[in-house]
Amino acid sequence: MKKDIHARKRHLTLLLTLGVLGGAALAQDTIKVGILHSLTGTMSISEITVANAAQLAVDEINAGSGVMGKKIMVVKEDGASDWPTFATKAEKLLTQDKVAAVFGGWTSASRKSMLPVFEKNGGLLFYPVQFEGNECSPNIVYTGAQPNQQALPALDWAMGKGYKTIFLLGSDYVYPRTANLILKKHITDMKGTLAGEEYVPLGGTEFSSVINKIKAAKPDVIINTLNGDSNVSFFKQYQAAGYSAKTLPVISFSIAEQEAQSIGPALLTGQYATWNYFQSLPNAANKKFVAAYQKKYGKNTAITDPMAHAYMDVYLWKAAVEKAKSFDPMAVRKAIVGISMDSPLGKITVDANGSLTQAVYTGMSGAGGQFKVISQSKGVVAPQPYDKLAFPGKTCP
Amino acid sequence: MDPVFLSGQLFTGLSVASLLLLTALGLALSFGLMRVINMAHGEFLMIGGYLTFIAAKLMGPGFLWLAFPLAFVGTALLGALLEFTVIRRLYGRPLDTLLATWGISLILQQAARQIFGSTGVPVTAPAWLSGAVVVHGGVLDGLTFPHVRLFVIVLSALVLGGMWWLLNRSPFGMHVRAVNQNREVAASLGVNTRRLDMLVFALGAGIAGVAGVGLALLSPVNPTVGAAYIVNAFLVVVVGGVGSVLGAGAAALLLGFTTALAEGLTSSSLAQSIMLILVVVFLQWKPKGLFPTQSRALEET
Amino acid sequence: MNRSAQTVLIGVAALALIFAPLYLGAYSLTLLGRVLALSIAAIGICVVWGRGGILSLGQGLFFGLGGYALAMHLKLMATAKGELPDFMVYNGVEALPWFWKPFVSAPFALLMVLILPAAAAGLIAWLMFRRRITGVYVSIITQALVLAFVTWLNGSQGLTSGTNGITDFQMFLGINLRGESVARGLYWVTLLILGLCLAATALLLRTHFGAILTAIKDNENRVRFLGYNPAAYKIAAFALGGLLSGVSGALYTLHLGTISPAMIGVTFSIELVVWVALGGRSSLIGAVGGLILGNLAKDKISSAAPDAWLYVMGGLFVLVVLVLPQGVAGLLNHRRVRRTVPSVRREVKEVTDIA
Amino acid sequence: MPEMLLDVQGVTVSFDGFKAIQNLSLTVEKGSLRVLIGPNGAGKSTLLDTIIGKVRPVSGDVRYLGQSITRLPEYKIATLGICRKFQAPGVLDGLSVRENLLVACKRGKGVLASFKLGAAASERARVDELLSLTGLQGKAGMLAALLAHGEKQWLEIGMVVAADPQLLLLDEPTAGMTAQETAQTAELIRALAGKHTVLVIDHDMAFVELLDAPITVLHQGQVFREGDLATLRADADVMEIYLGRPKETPHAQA
Repeated sequence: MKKDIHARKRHLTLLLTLGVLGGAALAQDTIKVGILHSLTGTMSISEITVANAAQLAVDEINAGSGVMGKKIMVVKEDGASDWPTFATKAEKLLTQDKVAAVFGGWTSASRKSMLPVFEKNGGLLFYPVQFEGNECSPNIVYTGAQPNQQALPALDWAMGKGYKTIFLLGSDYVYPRTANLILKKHITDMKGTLAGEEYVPLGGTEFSSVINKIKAAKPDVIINTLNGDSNVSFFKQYQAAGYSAKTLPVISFSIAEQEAQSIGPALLTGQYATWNYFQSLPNAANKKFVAAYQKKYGKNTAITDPMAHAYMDVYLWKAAVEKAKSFDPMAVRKAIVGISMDSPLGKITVDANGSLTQAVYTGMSGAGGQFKVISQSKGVVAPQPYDKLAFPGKTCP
Repeated sequence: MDPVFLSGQLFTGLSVASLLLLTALGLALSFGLMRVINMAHGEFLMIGGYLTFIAAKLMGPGFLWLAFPLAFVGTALLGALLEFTVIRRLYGRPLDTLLATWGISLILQQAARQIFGSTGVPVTAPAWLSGAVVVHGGVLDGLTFPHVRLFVIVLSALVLGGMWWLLNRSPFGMHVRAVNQNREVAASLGVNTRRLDMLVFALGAGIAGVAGVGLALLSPVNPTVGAAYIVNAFLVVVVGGVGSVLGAGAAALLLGFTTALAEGLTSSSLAQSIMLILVVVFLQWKPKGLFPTQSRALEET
Repeated sequence: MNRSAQTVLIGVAALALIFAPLYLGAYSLTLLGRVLALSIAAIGICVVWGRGGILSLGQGLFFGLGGYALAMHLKLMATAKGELPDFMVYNGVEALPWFWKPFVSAPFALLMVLILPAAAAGLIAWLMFRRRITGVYVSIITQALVLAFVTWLNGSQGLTSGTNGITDFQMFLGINLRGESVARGLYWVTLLILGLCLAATALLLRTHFGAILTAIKDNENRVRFLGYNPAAYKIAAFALGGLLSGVSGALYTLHLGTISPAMIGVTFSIELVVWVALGGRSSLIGAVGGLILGNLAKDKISSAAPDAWLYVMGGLFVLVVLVLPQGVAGLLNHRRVRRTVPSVRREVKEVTDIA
Repeated sequence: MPEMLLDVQGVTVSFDGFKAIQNLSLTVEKGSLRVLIGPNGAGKSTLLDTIIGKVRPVSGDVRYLGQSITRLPEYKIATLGICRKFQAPGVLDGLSVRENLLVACKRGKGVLASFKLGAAASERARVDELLSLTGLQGKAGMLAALLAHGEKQWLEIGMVVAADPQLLLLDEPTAGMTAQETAQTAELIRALAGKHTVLVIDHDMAFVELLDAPITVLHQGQVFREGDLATLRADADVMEIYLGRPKETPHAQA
C-alpha cells in the first residue's frame, strides 16, 4: 500500500521537483545520524575536516559494536557555506531522514539559522566550535568553548605576563564583536588598558590601515579574532611591516594547526593561540585520535580543536544514547547531562546547560604549524554561556 | 593628528591603489576594450597565486623570477583557451559574457579546490622582500615602508606603463585601437581581428596572472580569493572610464586614497561601504568615468 | 511546442503545485515552498531584465529589504514587551533604535515590505537612469550596492544582528509559526501570492507599458524621440522589480525563519539571475520555472555529489548562454526565439557605441 | 509675413574641438517642405541631432514656435511636436508592426497613462489608416524585426507621421529603397507638407528632384547656398563641393 502511494507520488512530482526521493525504509539494525557541514564554498576550508573527524568517530563505533546494537548510518549534507542552506538541510535531515542527531555547523550564523528548525522538529544538534555564548537552546549541545573557556583565560594569561595594554582586532561578525564586548568589560575590571579596537569586513584582505592604527596605539599585545583567511593577509602584512612575536605578540582565537599551515608557519612563529585542544596534547586518547585520523586522511594532516570536539561529540552522543537507552533526541539530551569521559581534549563533563566543562590551553606556534602548550587552566573550567560582567542577570533557563 | 600616522595612511592609500590597479588592469583590457564582463577575472588572479606557489615549490627562495613568467604564460594560455571556446561566441552580448564567465569562475574555483585542497597554500615573500624601510629621527620617526608594499607599487606602475606603451606606441596597440574603433574597416585593412581578440583577452588574463603573483605576497592563496577582488576591480575600470588604461590608474589612486582616508577616520568595515557608496555618487557626477572615451561617429542608433 | 500544449503543461504544473501538500512529504513541501517564495523575485528579474533589458546584479538588496522589514516585526513579536531583542542586549544596545520602533505594528511592517524595496529600487533607478547609465554599468553599480548593503548589515551588529541575521521567530499575525499545520498554510499562501504576482505582472506586460518597455530595450532613442521619457519607464520597471524581490524576500524569510546578510549577497543575486536566464529571461513562466527547477536541482545534486555540483552548475551556465540564449522557454516558444535576433543586434550597437 | 516654425540661430556644435556645425542659422516656415543636402560631413545629421536635443550646441539657440528648446530634454522636445526619422531604420524590433504604430500615435506618453490594456477606438482607427498609408496592412501582426529593409523605412515614416508632429525631420528616408518605392515616398512627403512642416535630408538627387522643394546646401558645418534645384545645378561652387570629392552613396551604418 505504502509503495503504491510512493509510486503515484513520484509520477506526479517528477514534473516539478526532478523527482523527490521518498524516504527509503529504515533497516532495523541501523540508526541514522546527520553530518551537516559546508563541503563547498568559503567555509569548506574549515568544515570539511570537521565533518571528516565526525565521520571517523562513526566509523570507529561501527567497527566496534555500534550503538545499542545498531550500526550508525551517516547522512552527509552540504551546508554550502550558506546559512539558509543549513536550515533547509537541517530540515531535510530531521523530517525526511529522521536522523537521531545532527553533528554540524561552524559559524554562529549557520547555528542561528538551524536553531529554529531543531526546536520546531525536536531534533538534537551537536555544535563543535567555539562561539560567543549568549545562547542556550535545549536542542543544542554546545561543545566548543564558551567565551569564559577561551577568550577570558587568554586575557588572564596575557595580563599575567604583563601585557596590560591590549588591542582588539577582529573580523566584522558576531563572534569577534561579542567576544570583544566581554573582553573590554574584563580589561576594565582587571585595570588593563584598551589600546584600540578594529574590525575588518569578513574576508577582508587589506590591513595597511589597521597596522598603521596598531602602530599608533602602541599596545603590548593584540587579541585577534579575525576569521579564516583574513588571518593569512594579516600575518603576511604584519610581518612585512616589521612586526614579529618578539616585538608585538598576537593571541589568536581562530588560528589552529590547520590555519597555521596555510598561513605559513614561518609567519606565525612565536605567536599564541588559546584553545581547549592542541594536536600536541600528550594524552593517550589524543594520540589514538591523531593516529587514526592521519591514517585515514593523510599523514601530515593538521588536527584542530573543532575537529577534536566533533570527533568527541559522536562518542558523547553514543554514551548518552546508551545511558538513556533510547534514540529519542530529547531523552538523549536529558541523559547527556553529567556524562563524563576521557577524550582527546582530556577529561570533559557535560554541564546541565548543554556545554562542556573542559580545560583551556594556551599554545605557542612553532615549526610545522604545531603549537606547544605553554600554559593551561588550573583544572577544568565550567562553561558560562552568559558572561556575568557583560550580561548580568542572564542565565540559561 | 600624529604625523607618522598621517603619512602612514598616505602610504596606505598608495599601497591600496597599487593593489586595486594591479587587479583591475587585466579587466581594463577584457572589459574596457572588448566589453567582455569577465567574472572569472578573480580566478585568473587566484591561478596566478597558485602558480606562484608552484614556482616557490620548484625554485625555493628565488621563486619570484620564475613566478612572473610562469603566472603570465599560464593564465594567458588559459585565457586564450577560454576566448577560443566560449568568449568568442559571445561578442556583442556583454551581459551574457557575465553569466558564462560566472559559470567558468565556479568551475575554476572547484578545480583549484580539488587540485590544491580547500585550505589555502602558504606563499611567503622571499627574504629580500621581507624587510622594511624605516624612517629614523625627525617628525616621521618610525614611519615604515615595507619592502613588499614598495615592490607591489613598483610592479603595478610597471604593468601600467607597459600596457600604456603596448596600446599606444606599439604596432599591436595600433591594431587593437583600430579594431576597437571599427572592426569591419580594420578587418578589411588586413587586421586578423579574431586572432587579435584572442591575444587581447589572453593578455588581460596574463596580466591578471602577474597581479596574482603580487597578491600572493600580501594575501591568501586559496580557491575563493578571487572573489575578494573582483567587485572592486570592476569599479576601478568603471570609475576610470571604460577603455582607458590611464583612467584605471587615476581611478585606482582615487579609490585607494579615499579608502585610506575613510579607514583612517572610521573603521575598515565602514570604510568599505563608504567607498562603494561614493563610487555610485561619483558616477552620478561623471557617468562615463574620469576619462571617458568619446566618439561621435558611433553614437547613432 | 504549440500554444495549447503549453497551456496544458502550465495547467498541469499549476494543479500539481496546488495539490502538492496532499502528496509531498514534509521536507519536500518545505523546500518547494521556499523555492516558490524565491521565484517571485524571478518575476521581477523577468520584467527588469527580460523585458526592460536592464541586468541588475543587486536584486538581493531589495530582497533583503523586504526580508528585513518583516524580520524586524517578527523579532519584536518574539521579544517580551519592554525588552530589547536579544542580539541588541548582547551588543550593548540600550534602547530600541528609532527605525525599529514602528515595526511593532504588523500592518506597518507589511506596508514596509512593499514600500521599502520599491522605494529603494526607484531611488537607485532614478539615480542611474536619469544620468543615462546603462548596460554593464548598471550591473556593476547594482552589484556594488548590494555589497555595500551587506557590508553595512554585517558591520552594524547592534542594529541588524550582523552576520547572524535576525532569527528565532515565534508569532506572526497571531499565528504560532512553529505550529503543526503552519507549513501547509504558508505553502498555499506563498503559492497564492506567486500566482497573483504572476497574473498581475502578465497583465501589466500586456498593457501599453509592456510594449513601451520592450520598445525601450530594442531602441531607447527611437522611443525617446517619439516623446516618451525612457528613464521614467525604466524607473517604474526597476521599482516593480524591487517590489517583487521584496515580497519574495519577506516570504522567504517567513519560510526559513531567518534572514541574514549572507542570504542576500553578491552570489545570491547572481544566482537568481542565472536561474532566470536558464529558464528564459523574457518569459514569465520560463523565469519562474527556471528558478524553481534550478534551485530544486541544486538541492538534489549538491546533496548527492557536492564536489560535482559546482562543475554541473558552472557548466550549465556556460552551456545555456552559448546554446540557449533565451533559456529553455526560448526553445519552446517561437515568437520569443525570434525576439532574440533584434536584442542581440542591439547589444552589438551598444558595444560599438561605447568603444 | 509667414510664421516661422523653426529658427536656428548661430548654432555651433563641437566634438572634441572639431566643429561639426559652425555658427549655422536656418529658418523654416510653418507648413513648408525643405530639403537639406550637402557632402558627407557637412553637418546635416548633426543639425537634426541638435534640433531634437540629441546633441547640445556650445553656442547659439534653437527656437521652435518662438520658444527656445536648446536645453529641453529630448522627450519634451518630441512632445512639442518635433519628430525625426533616423537614417538607419529606427523601428522597434521586438514589437509587431501594429504595436510600433500604436506606440507612436499614443497621446499620453507618461508612465501612468501607459497602464492601459488595448487601444482607444480613435487610436485603432489611426493605426489602420497608417497601415494602409504605408502599405503594411498585410504585415500588421508581424514582428518589425522581420520586415525587409524598405518596409522598415516605410514603417518608421509611418511612425513619425503617426506621432502627428508639426515638424517632421526625415534623415535619408529612401535609403535602401527601390526606385518605385522612392517615388512613392516622395509623393507621400509632398502630401504631408502643408499640414506638417517637413525637413528632409537626402543624397539621392533623383529623389530630391521629385520633392520639388527649396533646397539648403550645407558645407563644412555652415549654410553654403539656398535655392531651387535648377539654380543650384547651375552653381559652379555647389558642383565643386560635390565633385571635389566623389559623390557618395549613402554610407552604411557602423
